[in-house]
Amino acid sequence: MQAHPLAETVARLVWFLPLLPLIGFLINGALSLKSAYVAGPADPDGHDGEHANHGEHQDVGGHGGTGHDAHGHDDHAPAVRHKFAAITSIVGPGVMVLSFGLALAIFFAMRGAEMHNPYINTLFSWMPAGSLQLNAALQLDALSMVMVLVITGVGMLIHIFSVGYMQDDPGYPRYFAYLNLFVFFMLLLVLGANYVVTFVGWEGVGLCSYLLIGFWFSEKANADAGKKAFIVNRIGDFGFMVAMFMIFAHVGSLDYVTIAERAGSFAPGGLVVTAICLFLFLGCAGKSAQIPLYTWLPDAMAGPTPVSALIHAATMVTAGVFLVARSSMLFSIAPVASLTVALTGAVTAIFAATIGLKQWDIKKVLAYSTVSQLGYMFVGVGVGAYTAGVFHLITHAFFKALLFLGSGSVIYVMHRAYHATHNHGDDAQDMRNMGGMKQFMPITWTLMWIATLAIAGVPPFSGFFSKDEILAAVFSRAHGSPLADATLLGMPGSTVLYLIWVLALAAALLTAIYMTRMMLYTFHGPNRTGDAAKPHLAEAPWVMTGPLVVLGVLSLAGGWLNLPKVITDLIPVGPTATLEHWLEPVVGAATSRVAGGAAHLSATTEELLIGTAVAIAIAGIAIAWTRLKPAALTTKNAAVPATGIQRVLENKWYVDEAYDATVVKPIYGASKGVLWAGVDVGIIDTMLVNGTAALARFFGWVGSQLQTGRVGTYAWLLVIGAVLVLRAFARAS
Amino acid sequence: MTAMLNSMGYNGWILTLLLALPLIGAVMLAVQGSTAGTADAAAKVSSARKTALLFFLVEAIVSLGLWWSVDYSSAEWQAAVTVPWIPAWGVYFRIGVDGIAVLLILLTTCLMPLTVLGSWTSIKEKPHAFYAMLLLLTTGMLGVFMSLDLVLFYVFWELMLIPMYLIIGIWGGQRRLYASLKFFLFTMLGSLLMLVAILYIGFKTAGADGVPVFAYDTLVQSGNYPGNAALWLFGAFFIAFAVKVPMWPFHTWLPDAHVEAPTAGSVVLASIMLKMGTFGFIRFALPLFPYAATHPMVKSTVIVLAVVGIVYGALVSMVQPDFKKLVAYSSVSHLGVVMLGLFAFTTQSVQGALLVNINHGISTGALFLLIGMIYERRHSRQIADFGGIAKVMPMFAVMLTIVALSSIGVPGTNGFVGEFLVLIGSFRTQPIAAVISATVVIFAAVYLLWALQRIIYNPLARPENAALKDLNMREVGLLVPLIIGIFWIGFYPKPLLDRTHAAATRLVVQMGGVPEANTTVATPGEGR
Amino acid sequence: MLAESLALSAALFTIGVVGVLTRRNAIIVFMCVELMLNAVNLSFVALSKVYGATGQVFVIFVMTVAAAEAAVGLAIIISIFRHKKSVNLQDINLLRG
Amino acid sequence: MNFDLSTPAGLMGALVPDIVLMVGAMVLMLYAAWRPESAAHQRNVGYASLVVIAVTVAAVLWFASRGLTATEGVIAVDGFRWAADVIFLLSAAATIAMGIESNPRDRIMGGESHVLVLFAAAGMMIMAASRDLMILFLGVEMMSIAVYVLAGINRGSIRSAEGALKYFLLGAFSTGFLLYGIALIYGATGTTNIAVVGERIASFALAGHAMLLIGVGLLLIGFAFKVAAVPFHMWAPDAYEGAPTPITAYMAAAVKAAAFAMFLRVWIEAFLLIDGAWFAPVWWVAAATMIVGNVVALAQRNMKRMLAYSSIVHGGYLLVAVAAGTPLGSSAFLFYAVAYTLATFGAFAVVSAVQKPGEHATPIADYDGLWSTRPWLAVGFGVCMLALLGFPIFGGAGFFAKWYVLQAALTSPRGLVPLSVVLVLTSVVSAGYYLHIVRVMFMRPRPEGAAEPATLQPLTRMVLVGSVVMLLVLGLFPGALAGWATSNAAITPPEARNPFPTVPFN
Repeated sequence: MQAHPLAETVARLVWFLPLLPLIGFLINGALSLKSAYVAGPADPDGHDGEHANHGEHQDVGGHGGTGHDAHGHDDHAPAVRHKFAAITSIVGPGVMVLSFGLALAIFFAMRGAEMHNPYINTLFSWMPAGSLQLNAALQLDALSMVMVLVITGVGMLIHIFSVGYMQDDPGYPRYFAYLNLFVFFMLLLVLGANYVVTFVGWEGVGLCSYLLIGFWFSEKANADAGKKAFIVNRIGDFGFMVAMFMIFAHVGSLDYVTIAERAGSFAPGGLVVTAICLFLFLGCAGKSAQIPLYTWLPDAMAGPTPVSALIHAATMVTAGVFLVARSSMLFSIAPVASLTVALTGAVTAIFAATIGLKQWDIKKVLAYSTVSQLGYMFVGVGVGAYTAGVFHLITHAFFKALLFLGSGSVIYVMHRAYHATHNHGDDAQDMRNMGGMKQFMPITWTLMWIATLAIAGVPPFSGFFSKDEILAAVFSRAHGSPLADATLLGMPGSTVLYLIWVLALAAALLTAIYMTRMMLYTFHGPNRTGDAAKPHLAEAPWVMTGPLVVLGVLSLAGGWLNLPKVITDLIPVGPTATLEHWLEPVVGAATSRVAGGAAHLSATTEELLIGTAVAIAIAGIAIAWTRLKPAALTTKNAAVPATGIQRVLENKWYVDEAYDATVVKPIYGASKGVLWAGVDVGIIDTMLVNGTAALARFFGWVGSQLQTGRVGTYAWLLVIGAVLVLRAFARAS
Repeated sequence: MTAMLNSMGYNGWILTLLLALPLIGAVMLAVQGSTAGTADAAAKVSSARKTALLFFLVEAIVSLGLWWSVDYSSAEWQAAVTVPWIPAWGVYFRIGVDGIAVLLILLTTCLMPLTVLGSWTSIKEKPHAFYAMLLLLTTGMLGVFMSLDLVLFYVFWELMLIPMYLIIGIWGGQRRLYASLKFFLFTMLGSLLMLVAILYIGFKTAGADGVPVFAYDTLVQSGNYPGNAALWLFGAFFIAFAVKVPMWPFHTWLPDAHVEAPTAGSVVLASIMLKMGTFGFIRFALPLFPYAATHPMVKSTVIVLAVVGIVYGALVSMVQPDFKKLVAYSSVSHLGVVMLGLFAFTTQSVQGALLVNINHGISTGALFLLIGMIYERRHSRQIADFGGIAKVMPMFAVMLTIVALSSIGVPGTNGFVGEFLVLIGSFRTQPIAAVISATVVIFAAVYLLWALQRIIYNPLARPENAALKDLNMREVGLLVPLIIGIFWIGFYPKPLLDRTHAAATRLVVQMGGVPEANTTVATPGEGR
Repeated sequence: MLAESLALSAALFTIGVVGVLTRRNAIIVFMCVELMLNAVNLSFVALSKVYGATGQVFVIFVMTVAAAEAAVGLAIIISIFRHKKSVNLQDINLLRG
Repeated sequence: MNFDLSTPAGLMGALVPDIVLMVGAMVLMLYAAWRPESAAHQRNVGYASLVVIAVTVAAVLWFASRGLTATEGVIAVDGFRWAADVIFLLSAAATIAMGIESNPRDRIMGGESHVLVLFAAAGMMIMAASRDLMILFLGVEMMSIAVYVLAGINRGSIRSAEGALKYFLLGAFSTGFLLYGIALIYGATGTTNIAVVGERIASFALAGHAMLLIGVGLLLIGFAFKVAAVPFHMWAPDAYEGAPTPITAYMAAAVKAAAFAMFLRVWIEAFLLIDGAWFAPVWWVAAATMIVGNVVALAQRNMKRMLAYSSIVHGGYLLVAVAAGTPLGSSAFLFYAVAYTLATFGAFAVVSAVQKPGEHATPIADYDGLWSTRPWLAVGFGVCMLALLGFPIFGGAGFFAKWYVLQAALTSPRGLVPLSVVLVLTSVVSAGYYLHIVRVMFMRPRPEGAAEPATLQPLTRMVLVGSVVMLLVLGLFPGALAGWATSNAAITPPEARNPFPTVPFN
């Protein structure tokens, strides 16, 4: 075969994309270890050299310093910059800048090149075992390119933001080490040329999120959150693995390209492919926090805010969506599975939105909104609108990153204020302690509003376009598509799709409401910080605000990436469906396969749909604006406990508690009580093993008792034996 | 490299040398010990450990040549030696290796120096005897991996027993007497039944002269035993090996032995001795009795036991208060994976099983070494006694985290590669078992991360922990090779897989499976 | 004639056995043993009527041996008596278990 | 044909080694009685006895090396006999060597103790040689009477006397059964010549003959008593515990070996054809012996009693070889006897070293932490224990001994696989007490104020070192011993009619 058009371009350096962050990780990791490690005495047991050397530790993990999100840390530790701060500040974001630059270069190379099939860059043979030939190979195509751009781009911004946000943290190099490592794995995930390389990234990002959530690990809560995230993700990964097993068993390969070629061998809608897709989706549900595996994401807010922005909003959590898009060749021939994906997404969207309504911790609000928005994306990819899903993924990356970073600088400011006034009682993240921040940080306020309108789906902000496209797709698929013909849980596909559509709209309404609520409580109304702290409130430094501005622009203009035809017909503002064309070679076939005979929506219908969506968004904002009274809000400490449904929502429908009671506790109890104490110690060890030994010893005792020492006994036994022997012989005669 | 080694006739003498060196070392230590009568304790310790380390290092270095000198694709035994021992009884000193054996031998030779370093300061009583025992043990273990004569194999098999018994019983913890005897009796019960079986087949294949035959190859070729006999014989071998593996429900000696043994003992036990069991299956039980091994009843039983072991071991280790016990039960789980892979009889699963063998050796060995390090500082293995020590022992925390991740099987570490191959291979023949076993990825994360959190994370509550010192240079140094191994196998397992492919394929074929050549699936759009 | 004498010797032998089992005095027990030996002698003698001299020779041997045994046995019993001032086998049970 | 046993001269010639020993013993007996008792005197007698043994051994070896044969007759002239003789004589030598040093401590000043060992040895040689039930009876009694006395030789100790009494009474009792058995066999076959008995069973088809079978049964009972097989073993622990330590070793090793030598010869030469009758009883007795012996040994807290039960157990293992009833069985016996004798004497040498002077008790607790005070003593004892356990390398020849017995069992035409399984399973039980000793010596701390065991005296040390080294060497290179055992296994009269029906492996 002739060389691939990209083979001779800069694209052959694609492996530098992940390599750069990896280098960053190694450097920063080395620095943080070097600063922390003090060699122990030669003989650890010997009681020599009692010199205490703990004070010298630079990063001893999460104690002291300015762990903004870490509640109740001690503030008396002087805010001293890490001795390697300078190097880290250059290396950490630096590698991201380079990586982003390379990504752009490759992107333009691709724009130039005429490519029909993805460019595979095989690094080395990884796991050769018989017919299973796994290569460490990277796959460059439209989809992975888009993801790379988002990851490196947004990632770069967030790295820069972190320089300011984490500046005083004793774990500064460690933080950037983890962050770089995360980017490395994330790029591996999206660039992988087969499921296993993707899986490496998949688990790797999970690992990094574990490390970063538990970054201030001296807080049990943080460590718990990290562990929870990893374990819940592992439940998903179990599904992912099983899916891989099945694919290999039936296709004989795990390379995307090969699978795409051989996907025809599956019976469309057949049991096997459906099972594969459902198992895959289990993995996605874990990674992308969908019902039933979403519970880890809100807890994940225990990590530093930039982490929440990068990992738990912009990139990692969207991996599930990416995976479905990546596996479109399979999902598109498994309608039932696709419907399941979409329905789960819709339900998650509405469910998370309800919880978002009553959260007070600003980050928790955003967390649930993220869950909800991810649900939206799954609705998109579920109904086979892969472009729409990815589109929403991108816009969401912009505005949700913006929201998180914005909230981050708010928290930062709040915290700075509390820190200056030695106030440890109050929670720097609780909206009830904020209020009226717009007067102190107008830039942030503006940018946050942009993001809010975007997420609420108000034109012309980016979110509007992506969300609308998804809704339109759902609506259009409801007739004549294979999905409509399939049945899920006894319901005809079309019914399910309409249901999904309704749920999605409802979710949109709630989204508008809780986002407005957040803005009101945070930025509007009177300030509740307390008079002592007030003078210390001011805009965050530019190293933090700068990235916000960039993201603001993106959230505002992101929609131009994929303007729907109906809009461009009305007002020719830009190119039509750019993204759709871009992704066409990757997901085009699958999309049309799912769309099947579904009639394309008429312009009027579409305009109607758009109208509804916008109306709902506006309505939501209006409701919140009119019904909520920031002025009436009291500070957290003064707040009265909520009651009724509000209480239920504040406690997130008690899902965590339910899981704990139905899954965690039973398994633990059974393992301890039944398996260990019962089977292992009780039956096997005590009864069988030691029992046998005891029995032997008992018989020994009996035997030695027979040895009475009296000749009479001995003679008797002798004679009895003799009789027995003689009987045996007599028998023989 | 290969050429250079061949020019030295390396393959001719290496195996014998590997067996002899430790013996010489043991004798030297015995002499040292009895002559150094009056020297003060410290001097004794240092002299003993230096000698031991020297011998182990030499052993490790000379053994490395096997990596290149052996032709892994050949069906012949490599570096083979045959010397008559008791010809009248058909017993010969027959040794030789294949890819599987070489990897395990290298694992052994490379791990032993680390165990010496791991005991560097912790063994203060009777150091000479201790290290002599370690050396004897090494000969025994290497012998098992090399022997191609069933009697020789049995002798080496038992040879391991006494040193380990003494190591646990003399230098062990509080309940060492119970643990050591339990270990001994479990193993002996199995091995004596195996002895009967060995004799039986030896005489069954005896020639006209009535001299029994114990040559491995001959027995494998002429291995046609009447159905029931085959089942009984396999049963005898099975118990011997299942106890060593250990398979559920023959595992209960393991937690006790591990917990009571000194660090070096635990490391050797977990990293190498447990491999004896699986190796026994690969080398002897399966090829000798293919009929029995592939008998549906037998196969399903083993698979079920393996799966039970996997899940059960994970669940039970989750609730262990003692870190060493936790790791011990996790071994039950991991070795269950190996057994599953072996009895799935596919190229991937068998190669994966062999890899898990090695991985478990590295990861669990490292875990025990780390436990030994904090035990030396804190004199406790109770997880509850720790917490937040990442603050005072950052290096320790990093090492423990890496090792734990490899044991969990996070991609990029060795643990993933092995488990993945086993499971994906097993799924092809044993889908249900594979799916159930795949839950190990969840449970492993649960028990290890939870333990990790309670040890190195969480608040640094206890004052005695706040005074802990971080690892010293020796400890870091002895961990580094293991860490390297973890990532090397994680990122580039190809060399190992290439070395086991031929042997694994042979086994699969013997078990009536289809051989799979290393054939790449053509990937269109390939960039070069 | 042969059958009767064999039966008699069997009877005597049994009596000897029963004696050994029932009596408690070392001397008497030993005498019962002697009785058994002589019972056997009786069968030898009886049988030698059929097969010739061998049996009778055997009897001579047995008597000799029995005498030697008696000598040793009595000596042992005496040495026990020295220690315990009793030859009741019920009292002689220091060694047991 | 070197000896014509029908002529007195030929008979004498064939008995030269035995006669040498007996004459020497008689002379020494006079010499012993000639001087008043004293430590020095008993030592001199002891050395003299060693000399006599040396001479006898020389004679035996000379005969053996000549590969002499004889006509059919009352005694056998074959390798088996010579091989067995060597074992008896060496154990006798070891016993005397240990006795010379331990007797003074036990206040046994009579030189006759050594002489009696010689007489017993003579009896054993007769037993191994006899090919006529009459001679056999003589040999048994000659040995037994001497050993009765030896058991009670420590006149100062009531325990010694008690043990002797029990041994004597029950021994005489069992002699009754043995003798009655001989009588009935004589009655059934009309001969006391073992070979002829065998021939007549074959030619007159006596397989189902009640009198014969009852006779064989009684004979079996007599033999089972001598080898201390369950349930005829009850005397053994008491007698062993009561006797002076060297004598215990002698009883455990030589007496048992002699009994088995005779057992095998009679069984193979005379009763191979009626194995249908005796196989089941022997099987059961063997199984019972292995099980009961091992299990009861677990309960022992006294070293000598523990070793007594262990010797019972090994009798059980050897019964398996008897049950095999093949040349492999008898060669297995020879090999086993050597290994077992070495291990036993090694063990008892240590016991006599650790035993507190003048004290009778030998509690296992005395061995606590022996390793920390007397490392090499502990190591030696450990080797003996592992040898008795049948452990390879560390246990030396013990492993191959057991291995050889298993060989015999598995190749036997009578299908002894189940019995072999019983054997190995009970061996696992035996690990329970053998390893307990190892553990006591190596893993327990030496209790404070525990008396330092006396340093080994030269002869005892020689016995200990000798047997341990032999064990280990034979454990690494058993080939020679195995060859010796095989070549001397065949218990065949001259003009060989092969008594073993060659049966293909089942």
